[in-house]
Amino acid sequence: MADRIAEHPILGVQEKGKIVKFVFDGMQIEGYEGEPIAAALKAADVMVHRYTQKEHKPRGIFCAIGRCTDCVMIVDGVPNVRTCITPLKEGMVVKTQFGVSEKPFDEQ
Amino acid sequence: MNSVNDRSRDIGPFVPAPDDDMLICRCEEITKGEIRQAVHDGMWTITEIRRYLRAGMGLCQGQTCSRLVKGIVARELGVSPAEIEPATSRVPMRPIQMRVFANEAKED
Amino acid sequence: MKSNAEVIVIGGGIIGNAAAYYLVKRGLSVIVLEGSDFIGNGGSSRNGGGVRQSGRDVRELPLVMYGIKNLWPTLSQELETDCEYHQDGNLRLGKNEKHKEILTKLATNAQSCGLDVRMIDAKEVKSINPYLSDEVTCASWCPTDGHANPLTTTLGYYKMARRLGVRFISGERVKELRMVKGRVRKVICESGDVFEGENILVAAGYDSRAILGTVGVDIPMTRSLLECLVTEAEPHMFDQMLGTAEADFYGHQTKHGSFVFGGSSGFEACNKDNGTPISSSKTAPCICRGIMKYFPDLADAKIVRTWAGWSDKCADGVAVVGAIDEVPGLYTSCAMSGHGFGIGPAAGHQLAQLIATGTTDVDLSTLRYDRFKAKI
Amino acid sequence: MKRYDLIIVGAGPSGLSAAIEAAKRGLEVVVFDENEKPGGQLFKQIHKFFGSKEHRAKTRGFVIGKQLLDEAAAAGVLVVLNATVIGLYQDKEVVVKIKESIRHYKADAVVIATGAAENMVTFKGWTLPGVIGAGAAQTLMNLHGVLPGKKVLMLGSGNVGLVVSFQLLQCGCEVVALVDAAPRVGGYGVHAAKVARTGVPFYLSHTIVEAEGDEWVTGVTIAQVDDKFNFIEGTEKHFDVDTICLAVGLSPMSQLLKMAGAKMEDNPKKGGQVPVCDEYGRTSIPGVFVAGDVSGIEEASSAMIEGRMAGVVAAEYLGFIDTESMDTELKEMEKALDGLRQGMFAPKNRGKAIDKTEEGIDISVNLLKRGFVADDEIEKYPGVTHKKGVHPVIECTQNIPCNPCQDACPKKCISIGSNITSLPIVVKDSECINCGMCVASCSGQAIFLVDEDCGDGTATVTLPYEFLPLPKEGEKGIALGRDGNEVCKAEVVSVKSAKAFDKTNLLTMRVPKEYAMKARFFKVSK
Repeated sequence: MADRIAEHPILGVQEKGKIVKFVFDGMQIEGYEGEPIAAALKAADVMVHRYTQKEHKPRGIFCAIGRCTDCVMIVDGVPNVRTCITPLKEGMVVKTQFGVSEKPFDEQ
Repeated sequence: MNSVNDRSRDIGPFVPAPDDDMLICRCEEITKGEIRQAVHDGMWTITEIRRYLRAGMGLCQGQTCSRLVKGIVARELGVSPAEIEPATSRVPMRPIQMRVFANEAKED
Repeated sequence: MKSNAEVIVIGGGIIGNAAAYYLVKRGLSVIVLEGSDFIGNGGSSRNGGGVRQSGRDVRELPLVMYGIKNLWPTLSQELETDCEYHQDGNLRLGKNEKHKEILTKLATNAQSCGLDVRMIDAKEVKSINPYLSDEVTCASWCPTDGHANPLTTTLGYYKMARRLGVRFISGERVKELRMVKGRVRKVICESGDVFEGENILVAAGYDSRAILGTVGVDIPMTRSLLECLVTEAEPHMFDQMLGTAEADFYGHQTKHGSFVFGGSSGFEACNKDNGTPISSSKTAPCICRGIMKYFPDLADAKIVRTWAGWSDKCADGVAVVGAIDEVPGLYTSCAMSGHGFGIGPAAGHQLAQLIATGTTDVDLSTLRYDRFKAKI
Repeated sequence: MKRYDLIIVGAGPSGLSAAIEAAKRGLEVVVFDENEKPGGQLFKQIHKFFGSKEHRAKTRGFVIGKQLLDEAAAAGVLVVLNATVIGLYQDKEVVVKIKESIRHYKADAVVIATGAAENMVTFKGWTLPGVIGAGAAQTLMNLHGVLPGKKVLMLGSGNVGLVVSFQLLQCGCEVVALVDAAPRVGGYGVHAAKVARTGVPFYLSHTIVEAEGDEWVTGVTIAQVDDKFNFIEGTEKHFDVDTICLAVGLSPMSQLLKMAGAKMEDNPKKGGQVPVCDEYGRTSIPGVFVAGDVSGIEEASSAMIEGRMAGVVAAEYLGFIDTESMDTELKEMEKALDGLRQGMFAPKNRGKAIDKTEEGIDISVNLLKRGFVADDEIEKYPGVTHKKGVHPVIECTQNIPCNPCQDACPKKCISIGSNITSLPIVVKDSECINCGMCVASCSGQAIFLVDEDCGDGTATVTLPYEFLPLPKEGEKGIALGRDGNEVCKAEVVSVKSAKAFDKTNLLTMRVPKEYAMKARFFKVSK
């Protein structure tokens, strides 16, 4: 969680609540309960959330407020979940999305 | 008759441009060149562009690209962007799961 | 600006565009007048995309079968547009005995016209579409039915017709038709523009009634609201077109992966509108509940868009297509009763042939404008 | 179906303001907001606001957000969060997604206060992860406490681009450049100056050629553009960055109104597609009102007044107040709104190139082109004077509607006068007591306390400092000029933090006296 702001000159130390564990593409990562999944991934330096259907191009956070839908991933088996507005829960299984599938393109 | 309605008005030939491969609609992966070509195929309104190309018809429903598409169409037609009617807005304002949409809460 | 043509087509929907395309291909000059600001803005862009024969009234069957045999299979190449035509069959689903009765009757009638359609049981339904719920107990199965993308098909016709020189004008609402020396000839628009044609084809959906009325022709029809919705793209599940015995629910998965479903809430007949076809707050949730009963797996799919459109419903539920003999030079294709998309290419094609040559490949006599008789 | 007097869509500055005014007048009000937290953009705005007292000037955005929420609660407003309005149907039926279900509500009046969405620009690689909206950067750092990136390039010199650049610096990111295709800085000069003096280079008439990287952004190339916005060959510059932030304007989020059948117009002055409405937010649909950015892009300060107006107008529409008292109240609010819509950045001046201040002084060319007022320009402005002992130096060089500084000084050393956009002046023969209130009160961080000659060959400069870690007394470092370049060595004399300063620390540094009017920022030596 290196990319967290420990103390902010104006906002001070932010209360973040409980640390929970979740799984991203098989790796165990920690984040704060209730924060957006995308925030937890960003703090863990995860940049790519999905690869696009047609061009297979990487995408990540873009608007961070649930409008652009670039940051969608497969969360607990459901595709197209907007990770920037979906709260993180203990034990969530988050996967990179390939098109609309969790399978890489060469396996689809 | 306004300049958008006479679909036989001469707008000149389609001239390929170096940035035709620029992605405009992030959701549906539609390029600038495809949009420009569609204008030359007669799609002179945002509504027709959406229906013909799916630009702006993806998960975000054009919230990111509509302004960009409008600019491209206007330029191709030689009119001001204000003359180009934006696409219709439709329910739901944000993607909503079928089971949630189906679940009408009882009076409270 | 040229405002004369051999044919003036009123209505820039699938039928008007298809007729314009086939007419210009035959060498006729054509002007298409579209009342809204957008080409293909009526039922053509607001339907469920079905291209089917099964479940139809036998009077319509020859025309739609003609289209499916001769036009649809090569349409994408012809229009240089991906019409996303899939001929993977149509399942018309039933859940009870009453449904089974309706479906059986429809199937028997269609068989008499030579259509390959038959009743299948729950087990066979599941083998064709394993995602369907156990509530489905029977279905009619027509393997030559299918679906296509109404948006690209309609605009594909437009694109090609325009390319071949058809003049299209949008935002041009027709006020009235006028006779000149015993033939319909003039088209007067609300803008004040006047167009003249040796032949006039009215294919303007429900508005056709008012337009035809200006030369004393009335086709008994009402306008009813149809509502549809579409999901985000989902992994590929199935390719069939789906419908139900009571025609209250229909849809398919598109090439893009999204599911398009249409349905009703039961309030369509007395729907309140604001002058545009506007979705009601009750219908989309109702369609969702309907879908989930048939496809429990789709519960998590997200709806990204809903829309509504008016269908021009004929008094007897069957389209009116052909020449209006009593008004020389006048043709129509209207009161399509919700079947306009699948039938559209064939209707446009046959009308073009009729206007150009005076003959048709398909006998259109069952679809005449003057077939309506009182019940006793 | 549950029916409210007033349903408000959006719990941002305008929506909450409308709710407060309406509820105070007896309406049963509910506010729906799709976000997890209320306040709209206010909770991402950590800078002090401009304006005057009635506009809550010198208060930070997120604090204003809290104040509004408290006021709304006190007035009996129901604020429902995580509540996405998915449709506005006929008969003012609002369908809301709340948790795992949808709910139908009716209202006798509706205020749409949905705010704005960010515009985007395209360039090669603009879809790469690491290219983000400025709003995304704000959301990540100010709401979620996560760094948006380590090395960032900002595209856009409007107020959003400038403010977010400063916020990025505040949370420890490096901003490698601030770039804009326009030939002039679009936002307030004071916002630009506070970024420039930390050492961020401004590249006006430049834009992004390409975001580089295979999987995510690893670098960016910019180039100069001509007056037709075409790249000029040979002017390319490369920066190693991990993040590119886009701040290229906002568009009203007016889709709900279009859906409801309100008459719309495309108005470039208002930022795009907006409902046709009168000055109080009445749309073409009786009983449907708008307020804030959805009816035209402006600042949060004006959005709050527009919201209040809509609340009052809705109260009158439903018969909770009479027309006469509505008119009286609207008149007051109009005055307040009018006050904000003055100065060179007023909506009416949008797109105009203004070269002189109201006082007839030339606008700094360097400020517009490079983000800072040059040393040889600064003496022209009335806030910059010289005298013996500690005195304020007010580097406020553009007419903006803002006046907290004149009230901040207990000794009345600073005057703006009755015209809120006038440049502040140092009152002649006034006596500065070095209290620092002016420095902390200036939302533009443009006031410095300078003792030009301490008698020992040194001078002291007190500057606003909102970064961590706070330098300590005696710490040695480097003084940077207005342009962000090193000018001389400096030593921290004191760092004052007081509650009244509201998180703006006052850092006093000692520099050789010849740099008294040049040194404007303190950097710790590495």
